[in-house]
Amino acid sequence: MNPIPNVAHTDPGLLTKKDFASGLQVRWCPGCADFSILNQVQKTLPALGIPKENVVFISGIGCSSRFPYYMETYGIHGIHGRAPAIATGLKVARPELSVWVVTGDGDALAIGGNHFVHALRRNVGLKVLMFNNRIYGLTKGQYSPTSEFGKKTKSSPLGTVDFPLEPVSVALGVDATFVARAIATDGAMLGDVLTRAAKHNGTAFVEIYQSCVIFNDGAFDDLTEGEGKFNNRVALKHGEKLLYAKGTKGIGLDAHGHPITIDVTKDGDSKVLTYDETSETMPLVLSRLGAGLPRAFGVFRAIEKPAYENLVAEQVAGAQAKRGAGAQSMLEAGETWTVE
Amino acid sequence: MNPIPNVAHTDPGLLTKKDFASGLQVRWCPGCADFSILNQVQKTLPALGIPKENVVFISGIGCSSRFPYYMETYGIHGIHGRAPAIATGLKVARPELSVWVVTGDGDALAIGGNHFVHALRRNVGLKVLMFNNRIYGLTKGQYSPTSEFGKKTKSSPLGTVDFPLEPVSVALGVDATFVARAIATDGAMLGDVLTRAAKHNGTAFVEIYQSCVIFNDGAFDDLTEGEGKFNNRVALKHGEKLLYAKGTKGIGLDAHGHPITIDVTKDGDSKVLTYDETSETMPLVLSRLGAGLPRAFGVFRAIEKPAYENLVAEQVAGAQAKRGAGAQSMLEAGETWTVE
Amino acid sequence: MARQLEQLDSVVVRFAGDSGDGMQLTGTQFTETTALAGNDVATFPDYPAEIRAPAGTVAGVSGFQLQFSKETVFTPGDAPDVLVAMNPAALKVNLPELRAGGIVIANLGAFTKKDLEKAGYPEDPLPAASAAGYRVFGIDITAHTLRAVEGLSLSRKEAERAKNFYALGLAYWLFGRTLDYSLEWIREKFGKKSPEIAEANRRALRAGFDFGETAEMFDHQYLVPKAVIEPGRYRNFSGNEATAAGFAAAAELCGLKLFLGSYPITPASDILHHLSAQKHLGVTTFQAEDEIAAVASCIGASYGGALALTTTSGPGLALKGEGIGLALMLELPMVIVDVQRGGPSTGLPTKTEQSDLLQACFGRHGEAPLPVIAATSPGDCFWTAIEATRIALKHMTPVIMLTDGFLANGTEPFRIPNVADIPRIPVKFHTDPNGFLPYARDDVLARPWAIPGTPGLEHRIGGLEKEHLTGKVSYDGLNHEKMIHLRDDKVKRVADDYEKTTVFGDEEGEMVVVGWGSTFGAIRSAVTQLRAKHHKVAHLHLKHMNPLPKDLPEVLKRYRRVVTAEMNLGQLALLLRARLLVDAKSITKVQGRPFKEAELAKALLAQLETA
Amino acid sequence: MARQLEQLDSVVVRFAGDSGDGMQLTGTQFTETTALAGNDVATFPDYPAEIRAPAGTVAGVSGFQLQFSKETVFTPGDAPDVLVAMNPAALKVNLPELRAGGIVIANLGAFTKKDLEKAGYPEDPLPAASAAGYRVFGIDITAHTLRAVEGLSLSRKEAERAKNFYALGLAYWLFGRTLDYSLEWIREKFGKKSPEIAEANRRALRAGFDFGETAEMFDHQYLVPKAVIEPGRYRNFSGNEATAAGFAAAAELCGLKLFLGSYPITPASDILHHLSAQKHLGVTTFQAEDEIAAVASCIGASYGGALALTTTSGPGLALKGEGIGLALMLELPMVIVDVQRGGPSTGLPTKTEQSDLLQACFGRHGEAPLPVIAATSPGDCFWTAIEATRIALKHMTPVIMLTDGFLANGTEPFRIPNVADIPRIPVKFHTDPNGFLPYARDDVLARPWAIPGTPGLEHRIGGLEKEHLTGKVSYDGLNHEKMIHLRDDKVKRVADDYEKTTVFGDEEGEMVVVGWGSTFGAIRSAVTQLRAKHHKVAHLHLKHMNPLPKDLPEVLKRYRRVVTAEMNLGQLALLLRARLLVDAKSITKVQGRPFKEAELAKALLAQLETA
Ligand SMILES: Cc1ncc(C[n+]2csc(CCOP(=O)(O)OP(=O)(O)O)c2C)c(N)n1
Ligand SMILES: Cc1ncc(C[n+]2csc(CCOP(=O)(O)OP(=O)(O)O)c2C)c(N)n1
Ligand code: SF4
Ligand code: SF4
Ligand SMILES: [Mg+2]
Ligand SMILES: [Mg+2]
Repeated sequence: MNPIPNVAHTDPGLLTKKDFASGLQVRWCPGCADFSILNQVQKTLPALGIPKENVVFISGIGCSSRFPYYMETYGIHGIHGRAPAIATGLKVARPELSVWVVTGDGDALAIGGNHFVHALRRNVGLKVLMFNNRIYGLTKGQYSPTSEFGKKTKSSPLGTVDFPLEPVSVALGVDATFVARAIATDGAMLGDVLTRAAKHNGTAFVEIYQSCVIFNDGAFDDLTEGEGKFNNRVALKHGEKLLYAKGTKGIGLDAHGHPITIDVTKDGDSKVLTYDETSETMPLVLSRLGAGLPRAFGVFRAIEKPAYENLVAEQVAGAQAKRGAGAQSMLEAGETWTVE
Repeated sequence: MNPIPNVAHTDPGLLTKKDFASGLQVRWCPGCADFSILNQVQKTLPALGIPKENVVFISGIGCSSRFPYYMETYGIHGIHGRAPAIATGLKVARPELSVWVVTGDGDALAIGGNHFVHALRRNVGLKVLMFNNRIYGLTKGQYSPTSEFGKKTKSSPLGTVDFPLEPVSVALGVDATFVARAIATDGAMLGDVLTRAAKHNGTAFVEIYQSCVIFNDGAFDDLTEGEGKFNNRVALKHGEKLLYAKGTKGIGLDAHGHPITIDVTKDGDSKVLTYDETSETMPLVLSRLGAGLPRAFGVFRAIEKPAYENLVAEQVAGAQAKRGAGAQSMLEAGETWTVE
Repeated sequence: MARQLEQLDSVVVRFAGDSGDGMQLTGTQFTETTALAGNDVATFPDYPAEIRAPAGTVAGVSGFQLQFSKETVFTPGDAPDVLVAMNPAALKVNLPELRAGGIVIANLGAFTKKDLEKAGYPEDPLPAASAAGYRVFGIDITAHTLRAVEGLSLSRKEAERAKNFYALGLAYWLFGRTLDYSLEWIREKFGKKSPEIAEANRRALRAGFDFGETAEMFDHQYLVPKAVIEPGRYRNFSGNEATAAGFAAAAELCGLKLFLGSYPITPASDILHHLSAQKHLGVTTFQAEDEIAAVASCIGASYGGALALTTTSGPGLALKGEGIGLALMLELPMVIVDVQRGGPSTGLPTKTEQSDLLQACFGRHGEAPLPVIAATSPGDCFWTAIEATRIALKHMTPVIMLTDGFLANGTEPFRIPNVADIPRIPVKFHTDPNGFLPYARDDVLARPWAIPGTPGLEHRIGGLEKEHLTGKVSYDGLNHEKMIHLRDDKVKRVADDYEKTTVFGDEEGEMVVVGWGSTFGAIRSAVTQLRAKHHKVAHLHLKHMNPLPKDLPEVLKRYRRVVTAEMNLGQLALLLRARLLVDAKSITKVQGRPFKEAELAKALLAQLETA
Repeated sequence: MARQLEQLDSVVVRFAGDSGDGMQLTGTQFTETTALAGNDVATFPDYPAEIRAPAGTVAGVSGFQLQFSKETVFTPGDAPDVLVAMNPAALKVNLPELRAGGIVIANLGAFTKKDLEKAGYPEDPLPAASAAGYRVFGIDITAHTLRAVEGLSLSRKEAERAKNFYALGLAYWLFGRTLDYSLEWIREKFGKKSPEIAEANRRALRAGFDFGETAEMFDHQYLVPKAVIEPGRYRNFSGNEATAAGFAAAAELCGLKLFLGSYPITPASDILHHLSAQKHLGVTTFQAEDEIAAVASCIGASYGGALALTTTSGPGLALKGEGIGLALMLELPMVIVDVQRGGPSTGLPTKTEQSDLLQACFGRHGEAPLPVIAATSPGDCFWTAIEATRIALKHMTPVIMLTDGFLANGTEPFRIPNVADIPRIPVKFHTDPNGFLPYARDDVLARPWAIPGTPGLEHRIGGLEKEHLTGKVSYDGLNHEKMIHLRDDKVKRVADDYEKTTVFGDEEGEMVVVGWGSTFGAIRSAVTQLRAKHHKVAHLHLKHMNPLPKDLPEVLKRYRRVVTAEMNLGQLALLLRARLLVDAKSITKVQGRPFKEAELAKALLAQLETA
């Protein structure tokens, strides 16, 4: 009875990167890091074993949110901030689809903050890619909820007085089951994270540092240029020691549970934490590495929890199994009487 | 020129609890814990030294949000979820006022989640009291974002499949500068927390467990009845050891920084954490006490950070001091020419 | 003792008491017994705005009014003939509405000094009521009930709670009903779970009935003969129940999964409640974080091929405006139900009003037309839900369905149809990749529905203007204008399917009264009254608010005057003037309550007397 | 070489090139020099929708059109007389609009094979353009510029960037302008910071001018005589700048602190940008997390006694509906500016449209009337901001002010007033606790503004219906109806202050063309054309959209036809029909661009020819 077509799916084994390019001319500014992400996503998808027709990209509004147009998949370019809610409706209605949300720091954390938070806490099986350029690109350069304090922008000519959000902390604070951070231009790191996100059961949130060459150029230079790549970054690897600066330094905890740097060359690595992405608290601590400590990249948290759409579907299926009926039953519920 | 009345303020020293009762008949259900909170707030205010006319209560919609009507202060009963945004506008326009937000778990975390989060991260000088009854009271009993997983309510007759939010974690995740939790019916605890919240510079967020006798009766019985009061609660006191169960147990950390119970009667209290409400990570850990551990009450975090409204005012004042001018200057900015 | 048996054509009864007194139950029981006895019935429950206003106060009064008759009943009646007042506050609120000489049954047990004070009466109002010509029967219902249930192991509070059944029993006696239906109901409801309470209610019910029979208080019993009612199986249906069932049936008729994305709001929440209890029908309900997420989730669900529904009231509709605009641009089907309540802002949230019509028609930015339809009675919500679905799916468009608090909570006997007999709603997903164009159009200008999962149809849609046929983003001005006109024409074509507009009453004449929504009953009754006075008037009730029926101008032209009657400041009149350039006058009432038949008849008469 | 000097009444020039080519700057410089030279000017900048569409493509073309004249200029002109095309894509987009026989100046340096391909030209289009009768001047502007700046230590990219000044210089020569203004501008802008770039621009500017003078390419120079312009100091003002300045001035006139709560959105963001740079005037700007928070923050600020302002475009107005409803219920003053853009949904976000009128009037639930006013030209935004503020403060109501993308970005010469000479806007906060009633009303039905911090006036307000006078929550139906009418009457009384409605043209006759907003110029010009042909027509331009002027019916009655011209599907016509029952026809254009004078004149003529 359900007219949803029961189709023979295409063979995902035959897909290549090219199959995911829509052919539409990509219209970001030359040099924009959005290109790197598009490239990496198109590279990652063929390996996932998903028929192309089952992939949907849903976005809000922003430079980043143009993303779906460039993907030869199904897609909705939505309205500002509402992509997670649109995607939730789709995923709940059609759990078998692979639903990706592409959003920006403004789209996800300013106007869309609430939908973002609720998708994460419900653990809806969405892959949420947030392109964080710490600026509103599309509207030409206002500060965003992730812009640094004091930043001068079109709407803050004297510098902002807003304290920024830390997206990873926000996601952990609402109990997201998969939280990761990557850099657009570090293809290997991004590729790994995307692959793990795609395979996660439930919401996978990936923050991607993405430089906007026009309105916030060089925002991530301290992490991508010169020695910063090593000294200012620590990679999170489940079951491995938290080492950085080419292995010369590590992250440990003091007696109060506060993160500290350990000089491995001097003190060895016995006090260096072994990362546990399933820990309740370790990701929280790693998301708060402050002054003097590096920024963490990779998967902060990955835990198993049932996905929302499956719980919904199981509840419906369970009820139907117990007591299948037609709408007629609603009409006849309660007291009825017959007039002859 | 500014017609804002330059008034002689009333003497706050003369205020008593009664002065804060509006005289309107209070219309919550008999037995509702909202009464306890009203009572405690009216008790706390006179001691704060604030002229009554400088106090404003702003709420959204919900049983809890009827609160302003019962206070003999200025007040706005707003629309659902928007109280933090209304209050932000008021506080920014009039930093000298004492602005309180009263909200519910639905009002603050469902429809109002985004405004709640942004008020906290900006550190606007609001006192946000969230009455958490884990239910929508006013609309007669649907589940809320804090309802327990699997809860049967009017809108979830087979049990919810939504994972709940932990409000304290949410607040910490967005870098709130003051975060506390109290129980409506524990007057002493609530009074302490309210007083500290009132004196905090910036946003003070207070989650108050409030039992709804009609739609979610007994939701907090494990914390308020019998031995639960001692065994299931740990009080956070800055600079003091985290002891509970009448001092027989304490909270410590394992090598990975995970919270554990310490049997003080057996192992002494040397491994018991001394609480530091200014710590970057300790409040995070204490907000995640899981199975087998008690729930924490009191002030999770209290740190100093400039309040948003002051930063705004200082920026304006600074600009005026440097370059005071009239609107005429805007008209004459740029190139002008004269036609004779 | 034999009483005089008075035969009446129709009776209006109102039960009123404190929120805790169980008046809604009493009213429902009485309604169902009455319907079973063969009368036609219409009801109006009236709740207090507060969850629990302080007991005994005027703010806490809960009422339930019904009219039953040997004729077809269109409204719950104007002035009650009988008022059952369980406490002084209930009397205070309701006495002013009682018809002259009407009957008051007052529970003396709740007329203590303290009770009077709480209600704001300086002294016992009953003597004055008698003096004013009402027939007042003071009975200590509380005491009688307590006596009746003596011996059961109940607390005093529990025992006292049975007093609504006492009042019910007495009312049954007064109108010559049997107790069978309620006795059976008590058995089913409490029999197993709480046998003591069941017994208390049974005893109270019987005691009330017997009191009528025995005590020499009442010298009349009243009989309302059976109405001539279309044969069939019936039930009482509230508008919200009927709406829920309507969409469940619609989903079956089109073969799609019903997806409800909603955020609770009075008076719409019950639709969510009803549908969330229908998981066994395959219904998915999603309680969203807010109204915006609710409509957004519908966009996703509809894109995925579900029958998407969102339910709300005025403030929620305001919030959904932007999302509805996107749905309209994407040309995806969905239904948005607005159960109107008193506005603006939070307004009178538990009261009824018809003031969202213009918001439904115009409350979106840009040129954003969509079909708007309105239900006219509680039971009609069922049929309107199906019609809304049919339009949405056939024309690939969001549709707004308007009901209101009066329809939502009011009930009426509803003849149960066979879902299997209702015409199917055809739906076809596009599957052929050959020459697929996402914005190609069929004969009603609908575009194809191509859902994810279908190989070869991968395509992107969005809120930016799209190129005709291809659906690609287009910034071309001429294309934009073309698309604006296409979307406009598409909605206009919905009217091609309407049935001929019919009127009740004269086919031409002095005046046509145009209504929409829940004013149906009041207008029908008032027009009937006027016609009885030999005025040549008619009643035209609109279901399709946008687009309006194409034959409407021609029909309206047949009358000298066009008058609307609405619970707002004349929104339909504005629409008729704007669209048809007819000088429609409006009779308005914005008091959170429906029109009374008499007041409307009077206002219409006044219109007839104007030049 | 001496050239022929041709005198013209008015000229339309369009500069077009890639987004990176600096055409907006060229246009602005030319405009200001032209205004300084004594012509009247109107401009129309036209940006691409993308931030940076791929260089050289049609999507990346940026244009700037201006009309200057010896008469008053009302529009930027229909068809350009002169098109400066910096690359083939610019030619492709703009050539179709050039008037027959118009001049094309093309930068041959950008007409390589690759450039032609990017623009989608299979071959060089210039020969065909010549053949089609355009006067085509191909100049390798790139090469000339590079030669001119040789020797400076600039990268090739930097050097090439000066080519817009070359084009500007050439245009100056063509219309007999001096270089003084632009030379001074270059000195100020780059002089200190980047002297090399300043020098490059200077040299390019001079080279362009000299090329015109020297090369034997042009046989004409054109002279547009000075216009008769009201004496005074002038500047160029865009609508967004004027709006920002208007509210800053309004704040000064009423003595309140200006609080802007806003969320960025095209094309309204610039108002936020301008005002956030005015902290030294005491202006507070709050960039909210979304539009709902923006309007909510205004409610708080207004309650606190600030002049509250929020600025947005269509989608944002949709989101603000519920909040505006609360402001209306609280009867707090504020102004909501909607800079309209192409809808529905995301629509054509960088294009102009007038399609939010009905949303502004009706886009809220419940009976929620409020004043709506519209600006008619870029400079008029200044005066409209002040008028909106005046209405909001006098009547204690939110006011919606409509502008649009065309006004927002377009500029016109604006005669600078003395803020000190503008009538003050009186504001009085209530301070007397004696007999204070928050919902008492003055002679215009405004309630007192009693702000926190005032002893003895503590009171609570909210979105629930409130009791007349006391403002306490009231669920009483009659009170609700009274308040609904009071709020309605209050808004209606705003019309008491309007000046008499005036028309341009005949005081009575065949047709009155009614317009609103940015169509002013096009309508004025078209009506002028018709009148020149001896038609008895008039132009009536509305500023107050709600309530409409009280004398409007009487004025409209003096004409046989009422026609509106609007950039939507006839929203004003709908309003006039609904409110005044006049058979208003509408001429509509929804192409993201304003009417052209000629097309409108033609459409009006067609109206005159209908029965
Ligand atoms: C309702 C609404 N409000 C505002 C806008 C304007 N707007 C579009 S994108 C955007 C912000 C984009 O920033 P971000 O999400 O960081 O994306 P980016 O462009 O930086 O990739 C804004 C404010 C809109 N389109 N809709
Ligand atoms: C825009 C809008 N949506 C929905 C509602 C209906 N509504 C009113 S209060 C409420 C939830 C109340 O729950 P909570 O905030 O937990 O307050 P409580 O009543 O439990 O104190 C809802 C859904 C509304 N008034 N406005
Ligand atoms: S504006 Fe910034 S984010 Fe947007 S496309 Fe250009 S570089 Fe990328
Ligand atoms: S419904 Fe619950 S929260 Fe609301 S007043 Fe009653 S007890 Fe309190
Ligand atoms: Mg961004
Ligand atoms: Mg609650």
